[in-house]
Amino acid sequence: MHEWALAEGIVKTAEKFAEDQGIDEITEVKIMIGELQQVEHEIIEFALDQLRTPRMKSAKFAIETVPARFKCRKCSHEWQLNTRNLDKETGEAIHFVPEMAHVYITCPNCGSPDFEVTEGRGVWLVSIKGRKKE
Amino acid sequence: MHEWALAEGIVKTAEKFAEDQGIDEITEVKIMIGELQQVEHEIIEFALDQLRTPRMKSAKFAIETVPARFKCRKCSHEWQLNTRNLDKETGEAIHFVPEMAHVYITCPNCGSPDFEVTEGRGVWLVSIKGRKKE
Amino acid sequence: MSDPRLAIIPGRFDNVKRIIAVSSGKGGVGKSMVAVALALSLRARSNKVGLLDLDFTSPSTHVILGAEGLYPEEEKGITPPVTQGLSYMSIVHYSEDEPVPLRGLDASNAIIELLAITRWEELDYLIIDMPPGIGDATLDMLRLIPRIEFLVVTTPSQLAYESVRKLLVLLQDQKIPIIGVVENMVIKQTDHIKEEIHKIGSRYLGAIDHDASVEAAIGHPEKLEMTRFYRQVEEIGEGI
Amino acid sequence: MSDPRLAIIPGRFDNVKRIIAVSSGKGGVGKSMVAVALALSLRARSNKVGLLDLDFTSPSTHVILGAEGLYPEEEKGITPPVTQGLSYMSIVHYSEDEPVPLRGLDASNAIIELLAITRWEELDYLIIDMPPGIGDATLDMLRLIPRIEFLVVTTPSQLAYESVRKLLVLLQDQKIPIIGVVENMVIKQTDHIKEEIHKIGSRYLGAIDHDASVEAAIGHPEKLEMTRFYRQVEEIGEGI
Ligand SMILES: Nc1ncnc2c1ncn2[C@@H]1O[C@H](COP(=O)(O)OP(=O)(O)O)[C@@H](O)[C@H]1O
Ligand SMILES: Nc1ncnc2c1ncn2[C@@H]1O[C@H](COP(=O)(O)OP(=O)(O)O)[C@@H](O)[C@H]1O
Ligand SMILES: [Mg+2]
Ligand SMILES: [Mg+2]
Ligand SMILES: [Mg+2]
Ligand SMILES: [Mg+2]
Ligand code: NI
Ligand code: NI
Ligand SMILES: [Zn+2]
Ligand SMILES: [Zn+2]
Repeated sequence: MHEWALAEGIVKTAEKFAEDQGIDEITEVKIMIGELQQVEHEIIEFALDQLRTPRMKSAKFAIETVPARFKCRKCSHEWQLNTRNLDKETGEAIHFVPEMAHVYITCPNCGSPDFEVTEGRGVWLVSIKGRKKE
Repeated sequence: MHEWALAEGIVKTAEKFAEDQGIDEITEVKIMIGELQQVEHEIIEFALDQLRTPRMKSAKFAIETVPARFKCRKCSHEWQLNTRNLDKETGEAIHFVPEMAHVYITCPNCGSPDFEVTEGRGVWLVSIKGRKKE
Repeated sequence: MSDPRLAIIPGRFDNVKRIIAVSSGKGGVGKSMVAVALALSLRARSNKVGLLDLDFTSPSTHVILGAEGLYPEEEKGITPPVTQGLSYMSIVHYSEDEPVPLRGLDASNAIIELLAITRWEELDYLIIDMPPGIGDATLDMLRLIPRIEFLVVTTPSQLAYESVRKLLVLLQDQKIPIIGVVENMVIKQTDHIKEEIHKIGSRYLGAIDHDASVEAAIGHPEKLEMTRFYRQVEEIGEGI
Repeated sequence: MSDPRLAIIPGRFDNVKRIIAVSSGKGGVGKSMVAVALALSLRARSNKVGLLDLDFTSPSTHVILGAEGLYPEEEKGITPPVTQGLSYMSIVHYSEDEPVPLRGLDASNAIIELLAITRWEELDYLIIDMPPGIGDATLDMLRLIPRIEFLVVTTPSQLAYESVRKLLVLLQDQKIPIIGVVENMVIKQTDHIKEEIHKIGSRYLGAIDHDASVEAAIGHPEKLEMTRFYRQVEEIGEGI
């Protein structure tokens, strides 16, 4: 479960943001998970739950999965990828290092490995909501 | 006047776009010039005027200069640059190859050359307007 | 928003008969030395030759050529300065001898800018000295220069060949013309690399001996032309 | 939107006493050979040592180590597999022997991902094998790893030193600790490079002879440990 490491990043970033902004209680943390990396909602949610700081003890983690979209730099073709169709080894490599997509995937139109992952890469902190004590 | 080369790119791109979209007469071409590269309005306008294709013979070239903005990748500091303050040689190098900014300019906060030009780089075709003959 | 530079790049090579990227998966195998010697020797046989250094963060060809203080002329774009009879473009025309700390994104942008504004005269050959590895410069050549051909340099070392093999596989997969592979800095001739090259279906262009006299010729093209190294590159150049 | 990986990277090195990037402006000067020999020799003197290969488009350390089929374990992140007593991370754990065509932007993203998820155990030294040039990997080390130190490799060649000089100037300007410069593949000892290094105020760590026996030791660490090359690197390692 390397998702734990990513969850640590989210908790740490949210905590720091709250501190900087003087937020005493975090009520919601919005997170985007890129589908390319095939991180399961449940696993990341479990990790986040375990890693809660006092400031976020009642926070809701709103997790959204964003489909993986690609755009070829050579022929401009755009496509979407169903990561379920990747073979196991490839899927695993991309699970740990999404850029391995350039090793195993090519543009379905022109065959180039030179494409951009326009959406659906990585794990991002989108926003946090919270309150200040008066 | 290497601006001529950039103007060629604009005319060629506008022409191709019009052709693809079936536009018979181009009425306006909107262009953005990044201040970093210190390209003069008048020079680029002159070149564009000389390079007009029949399809754009009465087109207006709307040119906007966008100030150069930077963001440091190391310390996140953001700043704006008055390119008039660059010494002549440095200004010239950046005039031809804007990335030479990383050779001659560093972050005013932390001294790093590792910054992003967030705005005001290069010459871009923003949009074109036109009509189709009936 | 659309980048107007991309539309004009292909046309910039209309006057150029052949465009040859001297490349390698590996650094330090002699790409720059081979690129310069190849350019000079093709020029010596009455060809019109250009040389373009795309190794922006570690440019070398200007050191080999002993070329200093060159500056392109500005005329409906920029015209490469001429040195040793070569039309010569390098980022050092603008960076002088300062460090050039560029991320790939910026190096790619700078490559696109140079390709878009440089007006090559009529050329029989444009030789491109590439950076090592399979990064932005290589990928940009594959997408931007339709007629590009690769001349790949390796050494006899297993370490070099392992990286070169990966480059060859990539180029083959992408159906990019590979002129062949040069084995440089050979100390004791064996058929090992030749066999490996043939095994993956590429062409072995020949071996170039390790030549200790090369070092003293750096910065002095007239000396370089007297070396065995130069003669061997010249011979390979005849076969391409 | 904020990249949560950046917040955890510094903490990933809390257990690591020294972080040493083996670097050079130039390719093919022996960075990877030196990095591996340095890591092995520090390990042999009872240090806990990690080795991280950041030359993603042309990785070499796995070839030198003869390490194949290694795979990190997944446990609150990933744990580097151990080979030859070294905690060892390389992109080849995931790319196997396929070409890795990565633009700098993607290489940088992959570096950030690896740094964020890799949990190094307690280490006395983490040795990082860097790609050549001054690109994404180097700039990422400067911005992400607060305690990084550079060990710079050159050869006696003017061509290598010219690129190395630029790297040294950049590191000095950025106030990054430079352990010093190693002169590798020396055939005939001269003081030329030493003097140049001293001139720009850096430390000359020593010369390593060109050693023809090194090639046969690639892939066989037990053979590598018997070479003069290894002993010379070991000695330099004692002085850092
Ligand atoms: N055939 C050769 N004999 C001896 N030295 C060589 C030979 N070819 C290249 N060199 C030297 O090897 C080093 C690397 O060459 P270079 O052309 O800079 O490689 P690259 O461009 O692949 O990094 C330089 O010091 C160069 O002088
Ligand atoms: N001291 C040395 N003597 C002989 N060959 C060497 C020596 N150091 C490195 N080499 C060889 O030089 C080549 C480049 O070494 P490598 O470590 O891959 O360089 P880099 O990582 O800088 O690209 C390899 O073939 C390697 O075996
Ligand atoms: Mg496989
Ligand atoms: Mg100057
Ligand atoms: Mg070179
Ligand atoms: Mg290496
Ligand atoms: Ni996982
Ligand atoms: Ni100009
Ligand atoms: Zn495509
Ligand atoms: Zn800064």
